[in-house]
Amino acid sequence: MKRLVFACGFLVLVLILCTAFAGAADAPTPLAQPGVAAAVPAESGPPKIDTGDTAWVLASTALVMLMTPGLALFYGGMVRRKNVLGTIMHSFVALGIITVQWVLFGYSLAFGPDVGHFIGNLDWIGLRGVGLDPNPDYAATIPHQAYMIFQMMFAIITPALISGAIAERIKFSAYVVFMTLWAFLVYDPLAHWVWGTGGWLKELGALDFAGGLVVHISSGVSALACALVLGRRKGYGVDLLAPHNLTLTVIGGCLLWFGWFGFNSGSAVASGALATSAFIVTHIATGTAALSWMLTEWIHRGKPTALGAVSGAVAGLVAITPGSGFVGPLSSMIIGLLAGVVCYGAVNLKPRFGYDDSLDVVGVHAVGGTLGALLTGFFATKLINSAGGDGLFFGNPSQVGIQALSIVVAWVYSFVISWILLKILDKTMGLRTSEEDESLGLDLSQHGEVGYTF
Amino acid sequence: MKRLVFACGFLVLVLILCTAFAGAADAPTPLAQPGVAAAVPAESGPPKIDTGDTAWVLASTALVMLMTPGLALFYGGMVRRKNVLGTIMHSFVALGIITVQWVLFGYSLAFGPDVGHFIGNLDWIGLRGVGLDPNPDYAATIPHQAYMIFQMMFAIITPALISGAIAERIKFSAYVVFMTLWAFLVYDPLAHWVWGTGGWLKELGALDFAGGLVVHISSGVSALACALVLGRRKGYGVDLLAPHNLTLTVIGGCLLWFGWFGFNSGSAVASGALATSAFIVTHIATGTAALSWMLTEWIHRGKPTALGAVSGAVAGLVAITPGSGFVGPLSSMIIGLLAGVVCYGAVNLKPRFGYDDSLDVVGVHAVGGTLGALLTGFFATKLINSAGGDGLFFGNPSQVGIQALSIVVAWVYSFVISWILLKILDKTMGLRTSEEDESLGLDLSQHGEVGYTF
Amino acid sequence: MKRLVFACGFLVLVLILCTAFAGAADAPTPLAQPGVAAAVPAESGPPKIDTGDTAWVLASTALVMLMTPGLALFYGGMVRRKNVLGTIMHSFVALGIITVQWVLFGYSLAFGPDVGHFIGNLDWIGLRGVGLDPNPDYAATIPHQAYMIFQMMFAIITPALISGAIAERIKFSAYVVFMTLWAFLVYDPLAHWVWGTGGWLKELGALDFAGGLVVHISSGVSALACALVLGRRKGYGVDLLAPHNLTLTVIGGCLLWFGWFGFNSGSAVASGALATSAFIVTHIATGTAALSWMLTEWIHRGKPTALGAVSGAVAGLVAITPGSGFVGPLSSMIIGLLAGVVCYGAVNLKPRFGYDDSLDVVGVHAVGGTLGALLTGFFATKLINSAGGDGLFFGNPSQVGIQALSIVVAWVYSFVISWILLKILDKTMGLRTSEEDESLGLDLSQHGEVGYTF
Amino acid sequence: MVKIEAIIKPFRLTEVQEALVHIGVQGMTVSEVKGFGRQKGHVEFYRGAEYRVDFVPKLLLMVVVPESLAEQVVDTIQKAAYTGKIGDGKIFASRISDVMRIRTRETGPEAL
Amino acid sequence: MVKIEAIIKPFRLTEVQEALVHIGVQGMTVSEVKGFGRQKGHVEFYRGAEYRVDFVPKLLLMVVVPESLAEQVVDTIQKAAYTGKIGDGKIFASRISDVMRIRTRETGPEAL
Amino acid sequence: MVKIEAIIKPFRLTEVQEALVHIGVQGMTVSEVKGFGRQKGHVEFYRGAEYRVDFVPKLLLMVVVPESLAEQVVDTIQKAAYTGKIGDGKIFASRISDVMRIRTRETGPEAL
Ligand SMILES: Nc1ncnc2c1ncn2[C@@H]1O[C@H](COP(=O)(O)OP(=O)(O)O)[C@@H](O)[C@H]1O
Ligand SMILES: Nc1ncnc2c1ncn2[C@@H]1O[C@H](COP(=O)(O)OP(=O)(O)O)[C@@H](O)[C@H]1O
Ligand SMILES: Nc1ncnc2c1ncn2[C@@H]1O[C@H](COP(=O)(O)OP(=O)(O)O)[C@@H](O)[C@H]1O
Repeated sequence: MKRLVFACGFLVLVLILCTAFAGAADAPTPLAQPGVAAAVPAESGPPKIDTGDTAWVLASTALVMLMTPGLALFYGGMVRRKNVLGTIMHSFVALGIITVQWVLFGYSLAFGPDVGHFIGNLDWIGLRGVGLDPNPDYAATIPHQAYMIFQMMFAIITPALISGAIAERIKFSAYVVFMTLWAFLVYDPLAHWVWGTGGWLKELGALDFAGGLVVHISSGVSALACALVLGRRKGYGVDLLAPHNLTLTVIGGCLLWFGWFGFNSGSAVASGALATSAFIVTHIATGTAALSWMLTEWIHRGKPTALGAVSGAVAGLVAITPGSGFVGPLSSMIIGLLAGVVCYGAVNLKPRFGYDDSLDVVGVHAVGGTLGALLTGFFATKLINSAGGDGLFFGNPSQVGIQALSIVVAWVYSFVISWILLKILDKTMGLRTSEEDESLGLDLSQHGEVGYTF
Repeated sequence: MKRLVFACGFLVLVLILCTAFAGAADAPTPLAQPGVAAAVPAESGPPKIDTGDTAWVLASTALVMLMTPGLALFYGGMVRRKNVLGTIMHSFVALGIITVQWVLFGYSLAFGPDVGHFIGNLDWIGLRGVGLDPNPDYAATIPHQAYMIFQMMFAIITPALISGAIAERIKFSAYVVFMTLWAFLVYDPLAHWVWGTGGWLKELGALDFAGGLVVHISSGVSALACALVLGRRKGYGVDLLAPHNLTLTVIGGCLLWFGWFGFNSGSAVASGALATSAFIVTHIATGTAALSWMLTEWIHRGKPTALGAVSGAVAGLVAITPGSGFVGPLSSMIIGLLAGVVCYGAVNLKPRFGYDDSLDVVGVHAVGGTLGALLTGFFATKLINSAGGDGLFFGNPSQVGIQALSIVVAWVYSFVISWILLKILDKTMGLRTSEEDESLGLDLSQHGEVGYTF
Repeated sequence: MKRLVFACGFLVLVLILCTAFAGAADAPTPLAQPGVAAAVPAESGPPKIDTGDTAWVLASTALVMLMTPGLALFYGGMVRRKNVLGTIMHSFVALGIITVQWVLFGYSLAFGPDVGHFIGNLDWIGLRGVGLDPNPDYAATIPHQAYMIFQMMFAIITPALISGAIAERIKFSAYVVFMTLWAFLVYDPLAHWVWGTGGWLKELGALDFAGGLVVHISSGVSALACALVLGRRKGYGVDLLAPHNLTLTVIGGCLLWFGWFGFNSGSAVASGALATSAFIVTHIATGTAALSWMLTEWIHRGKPTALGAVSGAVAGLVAITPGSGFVGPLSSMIIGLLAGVVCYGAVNLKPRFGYDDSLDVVGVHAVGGTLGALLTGFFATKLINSAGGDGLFFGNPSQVGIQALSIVVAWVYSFVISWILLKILDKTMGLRTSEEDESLGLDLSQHGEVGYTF
Repeated sequence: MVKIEAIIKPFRLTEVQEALVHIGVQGMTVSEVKGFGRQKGHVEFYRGAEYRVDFVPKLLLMVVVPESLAEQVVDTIQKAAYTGKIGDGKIFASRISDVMRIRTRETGPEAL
Repeated sequence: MVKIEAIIKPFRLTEVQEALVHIGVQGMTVSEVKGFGRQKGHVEFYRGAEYRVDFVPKLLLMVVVPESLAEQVVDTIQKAAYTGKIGDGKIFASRISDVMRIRTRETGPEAL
Repeated sequence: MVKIEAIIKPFRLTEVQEALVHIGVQGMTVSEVKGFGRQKGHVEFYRGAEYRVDFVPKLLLMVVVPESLAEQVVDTIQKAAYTGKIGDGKIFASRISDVMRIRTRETGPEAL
């Protein structure tokens, strides 16, 4: 306990120093006018596809696609051996379900022509009208379909993230239904509010470059609802519920890191200065957070773990996501530093609350996403992205308020809808496997196969 | 059985509905003139390298390279523990052998100046004359060497695909010889016919954007020959020949999916609209096929498996490959839907035929490739690729005939040559390991090492 | 023994033949003027960011990032089960430590304004002045920050490479301190000499496209110092110190190969002809080296191993690195061929010397890097890169001298500094774990966790 | 001395171990085994193939105790391993003629 | 009762199990072991290093049966496990003094 | 004949095996087990959770030898497995009533 206090005190100090430094140092960075501005060529005429921009967005899309399998492995390694395939399936199936949902309805609901600032209409269902010419509302220099598929990958990984909270005990059929409905009811509206043309949070000025609100808060908070509604795993607090294969978790974690370059930097939907800036802050925050989680753990428990270092990296990735197109390198270092410490703390406090968020989706994604979205309100600067906004440290305190408001909105909306949805499913089809199936493991009981036959 | 019939009936229905929809929906997609047309700049003068196009082709090449290790893991996980390294080597060694073969001879034979519409000549052996200026015959905006190396990766993975049929029982030395000769006798000619300037199938108008004929039918059908000539594994039908490590298979399957974006989208040999279109149909077909295999299995057997979902994804990737540069998003969804069902069916019928195609190369690649090549004849449209062709649903029924003919040609040619080659090798050096070596496992008997020392 | 002699004899023969061929064949390759020349647009005015170039450099950066986790797995699979996480951490922690070090100090020391041809000054600490406009000294068409982060990935993987020599016995705390100091004392100066504007080896004309001296010799030679200072593992030469999970090693090795495309081709810091050339020679050398190691082993020991094939690939990647932007495809084939044979030999001679370089960093990186740096002096040609130089086979024998000199400098400098550093750490904090901790394994003793709970 | 070998369901180990420690047993050895018996196995699917797996995972517990304690140990294991469902396992007892502690060369009951 | 322990080649398990079931044995327990004996091991190579591995994978089958059945069981195992090549394994028989079925507390032969 | 079962520390296997071969033992069987005893286990951390693991990895060596050799074998194992630290393990000896070599149907000592 003493150690924890010490650690925290130490870090607050570091924070203060860094903050001062950051304000000073990031400012003079010589900057072109990158971002959306740069993406719209000065010359008039119809928007033209840029091969470099398209190359980067396609590469980014492939990278983001890889994150979902990465997540499957990251989570898969952390459960017990008998649940490894079931857990992998929780992520993998999103690649099937959401791909179809997105093409048929999701993209239209999230990004289609606005209805009352709340949702997209159905003009674009089945990708009608979503062609190969650019849609300058979203990205002026790449085919509209490229933007659509890039966004699809976000829609895929988000519900998969939730699955860490329901690991080792959910019925596969219930999970599939939950995911499908969740995409319609939570993800698509939220994405519209924040990113869709006409979305009300966007118009309010909420800054969420690559998905702190839309991806991490939505999934992390829904995970909380899941953990509460589902209840704890059999043997929680008694048996050894240790990860069965941390090498798998490391592989998955690294694919996440790798893919996240596409997630954040690709969110510039163009190559060039803004993509570069998002890329470097992503990496800096991540490396720093891996280190800071590891060091906090070292101080607090006496040993730095590999799982901790990888978890720290993920926490850093989560925390930098909302601000990745708005903050400078030293700011990102501070965000990473805090992400490692704060998420470590959150994960360690979990046992006090008693819910079984098996793979710490709340501690990492809800907390990390909230932290990142909030810090964006402090560290954002138009020097990095003229189409973005300034944060408190760059003279605009109101941004903190806007960020806080959108965080609250995202929390409340995600929690309430998820909770209702889960309750209904629980009453109707039942969420949990039978006790027997749970102790047999998801692999055999839900899928009729085993991970390893050594 | 009843369930199977039901499942099929249901899917035929879905198909019909979708088809109608697809014809209607994909058409109005607003389209630039992408593809080859776009790749040749209007201004005259020598062709100029485009940095964006080159970036995408290089990235794609790296992605396709990764597919071969991906395949190694995909297959490696499905065999028994004692054969894991041997099986990995079957793919990995292709990276060595075919790299050398391609540089010294293969590229010249496949893409070099035409000899009688049948084969390339030897002008380009050792890459003589294959320089850094573009070769407008193949790709006008990237260095000729970039095209060469992109194509090399296809030549590498194709023979590796075959190895699934001979798993757990082939002599490594025989395999190495087989692969080398197969590259000369089957792959290089076939690639020339379909893709080489002057190739007779190309001139006939066969559509094969990224290798349904050249890659999947050739390997899948050769795999059939292998399974027939080699005979079954010891213990087939008696022992538990279950996959030893499905997490490895999942990792491999996901790397395949990831890499396949390069395979199909990179086949535009440029960045931009056509690459984008190929990218999205690839993803849509794959996600849909993963889902449809899983659902068919769920209906048919009562449980959806992880191996099934991943296999479905691979089936979808295979099936969309030939049409990836020619069809629209909803068409690709139908192709994926069918791929999942049809390949699932094919794999389930295997036991009736009695040959031991250990890892289902025939059911996935021969069947999936054939399905895809045929459906290209239905769904292709010049709205997507003006340099391509129209299929039956877009008013050109003759394309189906051309596709059917090229499929037959690819089947017959691959089967006959492979079968003769295998018979000769069997008589001379012997194809199979001794019984003792087979029961010891390939890892120890062929390579003197073991996969795991837990 | 006889076999070894035979094998070597045979290869010398092959070499001579190939050399003749290479000189003849690579020359007439039709060539634009690629490379740095092409990167500086003819028109005057401030340097402009090229989207294609930036896309390729960002993609390359992501690829190089992935190499460090790849290395973690590559090494992790080769140790005993009880050390797998500890070994993974040796690489992974570099992503944290060096990221922070590089942003705060490293980049400035290595690439900042020159001080006496020896080191960069502190102008750029905390990335002050490292903005989004291009820095034409290093890369005229991409944001300066893109160049900075690309270089960061090199600084990260280099110290991680060393960890193969100290596997299974180093104290984590000592390792962390060593890595941090090594970055300041060895990597940053060496990078400045070879790549920094004003660096003395650069001005001397040393050719090191992607890091034969800076990355592989520096790490490989420091690894030698580590092995000598640390002493052998308990049980060395007695117990079965066999790899515990070669599938992990294969995964890692393949990620290395994949990522290395970014390492070498990205070192063109632009897309286009030079990047393409570097890409293809990288692949050709690697495939050839995988094959040549495997064949040498087959001849020498009677069996080709998977570990051998993957090791050969890594040896090839190492050897082509320094010359990757300077040599042609056939030359790269010869470099690969030699790399496989020579590194195989080096690894096999290790037991004679008695030091325990556990995972063969010396045999692969020091020897392979030296071989590659030397051969660059033979095979380099301005036909490939007008901004490079000609080697002996292209009429400039003095290049061999320059290369030899820089090799000696890199060896001596790396060895001496590392050795002193290690000795000091050994005396002060102690380098090795206790005997008990070593036999318990690093995972439990240093990190309090285990890799697998099967 | 008596060697007691108990085949139990894996998830009962903690209970059994604690119960044994509670009655004074100081050591035991466990191995992972596969059991065949009345308890049914399961079916696995891999693409087209369907496999019946008859063996189910069990733990084999081995405890050597002085004659005097044997009955109580059997009783304790039975109680702690009991779930009432098929497959709970068996307990076998057999005679051990000699014991030696490697560290001390002690023999007989004090070696346990 | 008699405990029969048989060390067999792994790939003979199915035959042995079926043969035992055929003569009325209702339960058995199997563990994976490594055997050292006349059968040679193998050599493994890892880069420069060469390791002799003397232990070969075997299965250890344990079946407890009433005295009356013991001989037949030994005979059945021997026949089913037989390949005629070195390393076929051994069968050991020893006395068990007590058996208990955990689920029912039955003891003696009916507990098997 | 006598069955000698020894629980030893894993890293002593080579020594024990060599020592046994040296005194003429021709076969043995080894399995990986987990031991609970005086030797403490360890603690593992996984994010917020802390687990005490009481079982430590051990090897269980089984050697069946003729009565005459039993004492020497026990002695040899003890010497070779000895490190002097807690957790060195135990050696148990018990009687075997019958042995059969599967390959030859030989029984008794010559079957070993
Ligand atoms: N005759 C036997 N010899 C050895 N082990 C046995 C025997 N019978 C049962 N077992 C072991 O006991 C376990 C439980 O037996 P089973 O018949 O499934 O249920 P129950 O213990 O309830 O009768 C089996 O899985 C097997 O490991
Ligand atoms: N004395 C022994 N005690 C215990 N196990 C033995 C003994 N001798 C042999 N074994 C086991 O029996 C197996 C087969 O013995 P081996 O000597 O290789 O062939 P065979 O059974 O044909 O004589 C060995 O691998 C080992 O597991
Ligand atoms: N009564 C027992 N029955 C069976 N195995 C035992 C018994 N006591 C100890 N063991 C085994 O012996 C090992 C060593 O015992 P331990 O008490 O730790 O140290 P020591 O052998 O030095 O007394 C244990 O890990 C366990 O496997």
